[in-house]
Amino acid sequence: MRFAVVVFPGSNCDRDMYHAAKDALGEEATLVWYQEESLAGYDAILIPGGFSYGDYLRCGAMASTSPIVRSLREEAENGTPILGVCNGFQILLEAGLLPGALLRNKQLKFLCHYETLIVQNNQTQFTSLYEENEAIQIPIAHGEGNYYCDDETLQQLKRNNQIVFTYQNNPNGSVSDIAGIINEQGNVLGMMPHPERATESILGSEDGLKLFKSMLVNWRDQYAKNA
Amino acid sequence: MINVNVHITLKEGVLDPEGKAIEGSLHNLGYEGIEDVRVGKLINLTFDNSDRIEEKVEEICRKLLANPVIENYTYTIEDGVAK
Amino acid sequence: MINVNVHITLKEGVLDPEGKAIEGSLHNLGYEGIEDVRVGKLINLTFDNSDRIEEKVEEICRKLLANPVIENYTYTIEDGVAK
Amino acid sequence: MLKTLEPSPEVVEKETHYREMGLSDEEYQLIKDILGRRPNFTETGIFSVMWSEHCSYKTSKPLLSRFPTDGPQVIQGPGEGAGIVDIGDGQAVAFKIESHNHPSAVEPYQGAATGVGGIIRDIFSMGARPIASLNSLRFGPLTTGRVKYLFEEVVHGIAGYGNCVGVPTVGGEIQFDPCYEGNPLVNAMSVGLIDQKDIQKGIAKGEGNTVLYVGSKTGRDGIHGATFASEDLSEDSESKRSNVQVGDPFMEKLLIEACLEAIHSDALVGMQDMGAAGLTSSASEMASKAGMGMEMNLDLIPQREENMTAYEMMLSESQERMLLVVEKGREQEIVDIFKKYSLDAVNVGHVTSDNQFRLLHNGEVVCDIPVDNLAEDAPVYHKPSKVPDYYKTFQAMPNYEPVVQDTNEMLSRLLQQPTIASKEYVYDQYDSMVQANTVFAPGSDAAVIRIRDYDKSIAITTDCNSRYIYLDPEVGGKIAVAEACRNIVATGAKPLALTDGLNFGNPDKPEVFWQMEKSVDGMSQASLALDAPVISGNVSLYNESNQQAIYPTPVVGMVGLHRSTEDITPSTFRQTGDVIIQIGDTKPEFGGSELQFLLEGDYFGKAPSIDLEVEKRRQAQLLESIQSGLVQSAHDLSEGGLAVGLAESLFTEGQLGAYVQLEGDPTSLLFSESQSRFVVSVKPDDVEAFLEKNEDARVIGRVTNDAMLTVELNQERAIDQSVKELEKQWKGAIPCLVNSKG
Ligand SMILES: Nc1ncnc2c1ncn2[C@@H]1O[C@H](COP(=O)(O)OP(=O)(O)O)[C@@H](O)[C@H]1O
Ligand SMILES: [Mg+2]
Repeated sequence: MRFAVVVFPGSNCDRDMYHAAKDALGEEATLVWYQEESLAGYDAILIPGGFSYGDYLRCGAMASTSPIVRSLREEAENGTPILGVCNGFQILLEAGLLPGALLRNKQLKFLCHYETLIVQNNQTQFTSLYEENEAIQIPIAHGEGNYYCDDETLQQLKRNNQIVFTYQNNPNGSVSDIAGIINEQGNVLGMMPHPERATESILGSEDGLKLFKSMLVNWRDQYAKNA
Repeated sequence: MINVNVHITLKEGVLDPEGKAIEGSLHNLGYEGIEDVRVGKLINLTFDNSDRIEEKVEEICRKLLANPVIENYTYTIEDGVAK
Repeated sequence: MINVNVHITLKEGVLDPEGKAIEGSLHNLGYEGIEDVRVGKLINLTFDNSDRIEEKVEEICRKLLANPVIENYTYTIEDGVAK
Repeated sequence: MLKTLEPSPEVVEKETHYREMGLSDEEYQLIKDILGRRPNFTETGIFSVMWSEHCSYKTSKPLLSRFPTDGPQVIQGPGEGAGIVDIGDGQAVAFKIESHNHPSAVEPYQGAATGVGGIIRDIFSMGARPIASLNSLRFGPLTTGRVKYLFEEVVHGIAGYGNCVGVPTVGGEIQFDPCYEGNPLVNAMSVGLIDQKDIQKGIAKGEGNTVLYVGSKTGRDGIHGATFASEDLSEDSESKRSNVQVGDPFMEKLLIEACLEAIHSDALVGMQDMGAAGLTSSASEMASKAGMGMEMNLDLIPQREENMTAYEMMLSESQERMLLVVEKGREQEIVDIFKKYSLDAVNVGHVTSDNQFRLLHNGEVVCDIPVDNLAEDAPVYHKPSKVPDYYKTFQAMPNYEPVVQDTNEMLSRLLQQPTIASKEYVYDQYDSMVQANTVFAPGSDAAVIRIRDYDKSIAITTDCNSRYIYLDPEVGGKIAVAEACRNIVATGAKPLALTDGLNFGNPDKPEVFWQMEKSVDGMSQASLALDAPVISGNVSLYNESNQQAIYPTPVVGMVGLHRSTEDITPSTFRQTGDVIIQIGDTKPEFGGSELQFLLEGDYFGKAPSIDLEVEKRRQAQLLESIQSGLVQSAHDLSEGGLAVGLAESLFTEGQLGAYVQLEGDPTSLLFSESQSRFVVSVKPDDVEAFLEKNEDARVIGRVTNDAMLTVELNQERAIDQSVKELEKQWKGAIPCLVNSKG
């Protein structure tokens, strides 16, 4: 499986994401600089965390206007799996590929520690190896992870089963404890917690690896079907 | 030189944790009678010409400066041409 | 209800990395003729009475809202009584 | 300040403007002798910053030469941007600590942020990728609004900058004492990883080679910051507030990536960051180290503001700027690398062979100074030293031996003392895991970072108990180094080397200079005995407010190496049934202890004693036991003594408890701060082997599963407390103080 890791100026979890795909999962991964034109030809696209453009103006806002995002939209339409983590989630929201917005954490502080997440939806290509309602340990590291959307959007998210991860103990004020959501089509997942930091036991948890493994398993199934 | 001031505010209904924190601090400092505090952004742009300025500013606000999901914007161009 | 708008801006000479980054982004988006971008804060306070309002606002700005080391402030009270 | 308003050389001399810049009459005379003429205003400014304490170490040099700096592991000792030690496999780590005390007192967020940014630049300018940040902080008691503001904003600043640049902040230390109320300390440490073949030096070799300026534009930021950092902090520093620079971590992140890409080009000759004294120090030091000269045209310097003078440009401390020397004719290769990151690399001058530091501005030569005199020939001062009266008094006192009646209550109170209490409130705000190599985030004795692709890891810590150093600088200096080593060893690593951040008051006071001398002596002895040479450091003097000096605070930053990641050992108990062992004996030593402060509101008497031979033996034996797989957990005993150490070993949010039995003087056994001690846990089957290897070890109890800390002393219950309750008190103390009104 071939992963693209999109690197924006100021991304800083790009290598972590790369290692998760390459070393922990054992698949191919390529760092793609944001000035490149196309994301075609990859089996999945990873948008890493960090501080693209220093988080200035609004997290993810400036990155979402870069030319590569045009190609990202096309890939989203084509059904290519896209995972945005932390700043990557913020970029997906700013680009309109996912609904809602992220506000500052309610305590106005950056927070970095392990959180317990509940897998709300294990019927996605990113979560199929988790049990439904499985509690998993994944670190968070963000200052603006307080998910917000209006009531109508929230009802829609619930109706379509688009809420994929919630926090067991809401750390930041997110609406409905939301930690991660998926688009209606089911191929674009955005989440604040960092699965790529939880792919090796020496780092404290391997619970994030299952997410990448799910992507791999589903890609293989898809591949077999198409073959 | 054209001076544009863009004011970006959170939409009504969107929680403003920073505003709430300032409000709390003001109460702690003993200020009474403050009913609400909201925090927004002020972005000052200097243009070197006024060519299609309103159109440009409108577009810049929509495309980059404000996020319509949570924010509203207004602006003034030069000496107070409000919109 | 008294509506106070406080504008907080960086002092001249103080680096504004956020403004610089926005400026760069606007150039990349193809907007020409933008000479400078500066980012400040807009704080809206709602008071329930106008008692010694100017004095209070002045004090609040100095004590809490602005960081006098690097920031300036101005404010308008109600409908535009500028200071 | 327009150029035309600058005083002429004659006026600079006649009106002694050099004094305002921090130069003495003798120093001015020396400059005149060097030049054979009067220096102009710009040249005077350039000399003043290069000859400031910050750049020249004119006061501290005689002391620094006492530090042991050699060892087979040392690749680069003091003198470059950072020191470098060998970690095997052709790899090395670069590290250094630096203070940003005065800027942080004036504008805490930006002061702390730019402190972090500055030390990170020191690391990547050597060619190393920054992999970890730590800090060491000192504040007054968390009871006034001002101190809370400083504390909160310093922490925000460290987080704001460190998180954005993507370097994990993995550890640190904080003490709260009244002497820091007006003069907080903010020391930042950075650690980088490098392949030995990529090590870069800041030198300007090769006549005709091009000097490139990279990064942020130059503004009037922090003009005279370098000399400012060497002046007393007095009431009127309020008016100097415009001295404060603003950091741009986004720019720094781009610089890190671009510079680390550039080091792989052989077109790059040398690289240095513009730290204190900005363009002046980076350019002149690079030329001087290479035995060359340099000429720059200041008209070409990227400027953020209009009408900047030569003086302003040369003294500006704008952040996020680097100076590169590249091979003539190959500039474009380097320029292209920076362009990829949207950074400009501007040709501003070239290397010359005449050993002169020459600057042109508006077509005129505005500076022409022999570069070696500037960079290397600052006068060195041997200050008078005098034993302070307080020390004589303390030494003459009878030993302070308090008696605690309610030991349960005392443990609770100690755990809530801010210096002992959990620092989670602080480090929760730091991204401690970015780069995905953090094995032990903050909360352990030392942070542990694994080295990707190898079976090894490094341990990192900062330590300094300044109360002991105040009571007895020599003994306290030994303890600071020994404690850092203990923290490294407790995680299973062998100490490699250390960096020191020497924070003191006004060295012109003989009593302060004596403190400096003695603590450096103590640190040197311990560094030699424990085989942890000094490879880099920083000096911050004049840390006084209203004439009151801070406690002498020579912070130790240390790095150690695990042979294998299997040696990594946690500081908390792991398993019910494990046997608890104390290494080292306890004497009634309470001078400078937390207990003394709680009971007396002050520190006095003698510092705890330390025997470096004993220290060395215990550390070596414990490390060997860890490496033999005999140890489940290890924690050094420091502030608050055994009772606090046991409690800390249980704070794992699990069900573990401890049952401990002791015989002797309760107050000492529980709360004394005797040195060279550890508390470890060992599997029952390994106890015998462990005791055989560790001659000063003794079984004191076992790990239980009742979530209670129970200590039987002379057959009586001295401590009997719920671990959950203790943990709540320990974690809640700092947030509670910060959030209380006032
Ligand atoms: N300013 C800080 N920044 C990050 N971590 C900190 C800070 N202060 C303390 N810590 C962390 O809290 C833990 C306890 O610190 P400390 O009491 O100084 O430990 P020790 O006594 O073992 O040196 C350590 O893991 C340390 O790294
Ligand atoms: Mg310790």
